[in-house]
Amino acid sequence: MALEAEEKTRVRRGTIVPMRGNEAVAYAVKLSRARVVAAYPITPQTIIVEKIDELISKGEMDAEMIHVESEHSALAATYGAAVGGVRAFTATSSHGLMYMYEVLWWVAGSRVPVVMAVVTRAIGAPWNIHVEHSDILSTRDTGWLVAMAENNQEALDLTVMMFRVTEDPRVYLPGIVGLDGFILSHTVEPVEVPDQELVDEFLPPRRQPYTIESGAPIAMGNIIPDEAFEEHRMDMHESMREARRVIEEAGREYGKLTGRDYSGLVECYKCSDADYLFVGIGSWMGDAKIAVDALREKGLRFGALRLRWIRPFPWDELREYGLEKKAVIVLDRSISFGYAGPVFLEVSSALEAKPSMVGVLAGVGGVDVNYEDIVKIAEHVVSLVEEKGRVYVPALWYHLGEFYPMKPGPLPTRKTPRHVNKLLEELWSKKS
Amino acid sequence: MYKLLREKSVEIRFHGRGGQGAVTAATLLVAAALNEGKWGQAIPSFGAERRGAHVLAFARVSEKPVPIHSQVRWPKIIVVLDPGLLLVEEERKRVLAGASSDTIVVANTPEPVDVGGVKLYYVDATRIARELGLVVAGWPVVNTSMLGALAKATGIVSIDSVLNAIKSYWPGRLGELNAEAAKRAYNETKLAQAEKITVTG
Amino acid sequence: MAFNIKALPKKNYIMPGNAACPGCPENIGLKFVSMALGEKATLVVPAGCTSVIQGLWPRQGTSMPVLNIVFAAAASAASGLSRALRIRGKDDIVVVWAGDGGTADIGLQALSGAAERGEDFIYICVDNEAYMNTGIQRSSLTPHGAWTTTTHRGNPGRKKPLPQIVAAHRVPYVATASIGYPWDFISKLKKAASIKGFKYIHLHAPCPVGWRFDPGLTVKIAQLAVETGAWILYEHENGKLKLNPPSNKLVDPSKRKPLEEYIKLQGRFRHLTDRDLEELKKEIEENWREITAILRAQGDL
Amino acid sequence: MRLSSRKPRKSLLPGDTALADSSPSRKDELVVEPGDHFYPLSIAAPGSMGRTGSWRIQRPVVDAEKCIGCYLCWLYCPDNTIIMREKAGPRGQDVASIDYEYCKGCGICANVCPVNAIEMVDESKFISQS
Repeated sequence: MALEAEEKTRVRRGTIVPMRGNEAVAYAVKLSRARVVAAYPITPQTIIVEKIDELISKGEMDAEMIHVESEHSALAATYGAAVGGVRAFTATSSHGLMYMYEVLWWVAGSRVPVVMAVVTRAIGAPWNIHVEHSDILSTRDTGWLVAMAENNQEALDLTVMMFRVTEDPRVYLPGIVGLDGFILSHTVEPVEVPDQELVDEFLPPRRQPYTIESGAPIAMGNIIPDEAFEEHRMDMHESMREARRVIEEAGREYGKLTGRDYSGLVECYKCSDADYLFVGIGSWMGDAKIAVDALREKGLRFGALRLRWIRPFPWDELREYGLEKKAVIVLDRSISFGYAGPVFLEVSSALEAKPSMVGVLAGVGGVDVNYEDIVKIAEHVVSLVEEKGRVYVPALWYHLGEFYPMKPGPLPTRKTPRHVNKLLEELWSKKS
Repeated sequence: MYKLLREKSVEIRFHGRGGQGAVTAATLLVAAALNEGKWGQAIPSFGAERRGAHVLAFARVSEKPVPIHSQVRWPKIIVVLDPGLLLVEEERKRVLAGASSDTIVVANTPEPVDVGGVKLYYVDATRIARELGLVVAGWPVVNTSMLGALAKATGIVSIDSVLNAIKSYWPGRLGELNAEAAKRAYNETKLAQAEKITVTG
Repeated sequence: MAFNIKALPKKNYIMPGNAACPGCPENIGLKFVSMALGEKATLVVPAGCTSVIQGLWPRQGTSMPVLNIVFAAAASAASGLSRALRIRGKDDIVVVWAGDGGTADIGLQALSGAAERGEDFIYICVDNEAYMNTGIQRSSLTPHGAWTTTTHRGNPGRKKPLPQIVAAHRVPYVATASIGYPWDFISKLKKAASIKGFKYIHLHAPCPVGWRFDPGLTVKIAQLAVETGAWILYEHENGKLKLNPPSNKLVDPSKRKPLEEYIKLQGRFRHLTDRDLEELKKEIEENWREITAILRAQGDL
Repeated sequence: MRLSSRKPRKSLLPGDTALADSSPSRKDELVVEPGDHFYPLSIAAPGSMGRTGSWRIQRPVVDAEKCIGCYLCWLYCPDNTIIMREKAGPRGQDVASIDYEYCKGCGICANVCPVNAIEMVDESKFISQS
């Protein structure tokens, strides 16, 4: 009890500020004392870059901004700065992330800590600037830690935490903090901004395994024998697994300082006693919590398990909460075409498909999904399970209030308008 | 939390035209709510934001935080920044979408207009903005006036909180002017008499 | 400038037994870089021959720190690295060592960005006039008529004027150099190191494997390129152009050795038609005309 | 519609100067701590591609009598396999010698030698001799 009281007194409240998710990330970067920021603007990430530049211009942040000409260069410059021995940050979305994809691998393989924010957005064609998780989930295999915020507070807290976790000698891998485009990036909500002293206490001076600078004739990344390459990959894998312990420690300590505990790789909302479980990532899992309460009022014992971390993967937590459920509903905001949502594939393998499992695809390209929609999804799955017993449905689209199994049967997709087709036919017949 | 959402939270939808400051209005509302120890959230316009286009913003004010980020589909309060949005049938439909019998519309209009039987509070915010010289690039900026009207009509935040939020958002003369607009609108906001309204299907 | 070979540092900056082909011009060039800049040089190397030349982990074949990086990102990684080192109060000379592909083609965007921002490092394009690392495919710096494995009938295009393109960014220092003229290259490196901002040196580097000549002739062919006027040694310092010896004496075409002396030693030009040879000569003549026009405008000719 | 309100709390808007950090930034400390991992790092060392002397087809042989110690071969050798031995020549001049363990036999030294003191000899000759 005495210890608890002592811990409580350590909690130091910050300043509550209404701000957009992107601003929350910018303040986190400032509080983390990043010294180099290199980024290329892309909707909906832009505000992060603008805000950081504003903070630097006003003299509130001691950092240099490198105004690079592309995302490829943004991550490369951020990486160069990190290798040179300073805390460095970048941010992007969608096509920007696709453009820097090869650099992601290079950074992770070199084991130098770098932090990046990914403001999730659909990838074209056609153009769509709204939320989808295809971009962030494509980083899954690159060797970066990947965390996903549910709200703006978490976007700030996870960014500060990410610097600490990535710079821990047990980890030394780069990290991505994801936040949903517009839904968080542009939404204003109260965010408690911790004091600088608190962050300084939480985040030790920068640590990294080596630097590239004069006086040390080492080469990073020259050709390596195949066997050594494989061992290098094995070591990255071990470090990623080790990262979960580091996250738990850092999250607990952050909780002691701020009152906001992030020791869990997942956030569990009423999932212990639940018969049914929602699993998913990102902001809509907040709506899923409301849906859980609404469903419980109707006598259906639901719970919601949000994966706060995608890498390292919360295998143990998923199994602890998910294995014994009647059914697990995985909400996916992106699809691996022809199969299922990426989160479903991950969760399904962890649960060995023991419970009934339904992968629901929804909200792709910014389509609004709220708690009522999630209640509808739940009721549909419950009736499915009651009717058929154990089910395994990798991909069930929920689109504008209706359900569409991927097979059999037609999907409600629009076709090319007739006048466009006609024009195409005309052009084609002229050619031939 | 579902109970909290239904009973202790208010969902608000702002309708304006690009450039009128609907998003800023929603943001200031959050600051005002926070000022009173409440929780608030402002979600900006979804879609291409172009000057003059019909723009939506959403806000939630709640006694305690609500973990929700979806759009507002069933608003308890609808704030209309541009009178024209209630005159064109197609736009009026969008404004009133999801409204129920206990919804309140707070509109910028010199005279009461037909809002399909929903309770209407109105104020001539355009006139107030012009009188105070709150005109940017030829456009009267009515968002702060409408916050004053919102405070009067619904009481979800006090006029003092609105004024504080405005003054800290724009320190100096601009803040004073906008605060004056909010105050005037607060005083001039009227409840439309029921008999004046023609209820349509 | 008097050049005393014996005064050069004796330290082995290039490690014997690295993975360069016999007679490799890149090894020669790297050796001069380290002789000129000593312990302060920190290399950033994009994909290319030098990625391989370093040899196999856990050893590396140069005595300089090397940050290897993906193909298109040398100039941007160097931007970040040099900023960080400056922030930390270090006086390292960050040097990008990139091939013609990494510079003129896939890396051009990052190069242009870094030049425009005025990043503080030296960018060296080691130009062996084709993608040698992947097996002699054409690049935009392959000269007209040259055979490569993707231009079997000779390169139809002509060499991209890269030093001029970089100079158009109004950077403080742009120079050309050749591995056949170490005194010139070393003094240019030293000058570049003394200037703050973005410096660019375009180093001509004949490749025995890709150009099809005897590896013992690397230096000789490099010198012939300059003596015939095919490669011109000059520097742009703060917008002012200056020819360097021996190119300064070759403004008069009659002072130049015949181009054929340079061409005939290289298998890549074996099938050159008379028309192609004329085209190549025209291209070289245009380069000279451009330079002399600038010199005249400056009042230096 | 009226919501109950609790005690007012200090709140600010984005950009409010009260959020500005007035404390001077910490020294730019950097802790280089390797930790226990496999980094793809290499150190400068001879023989990163093995004993490359075995690549040779021809061997440069220096005639110490002819060598004038001009250092040109040393300057141009791509592989730094020429070692200048100071004052070791018959006339007290510096003399070039070759590190055959690594020399790849490219022949540049023979070509740049102004006095033809280096001769390229077929390796097969040395095999038959030994």
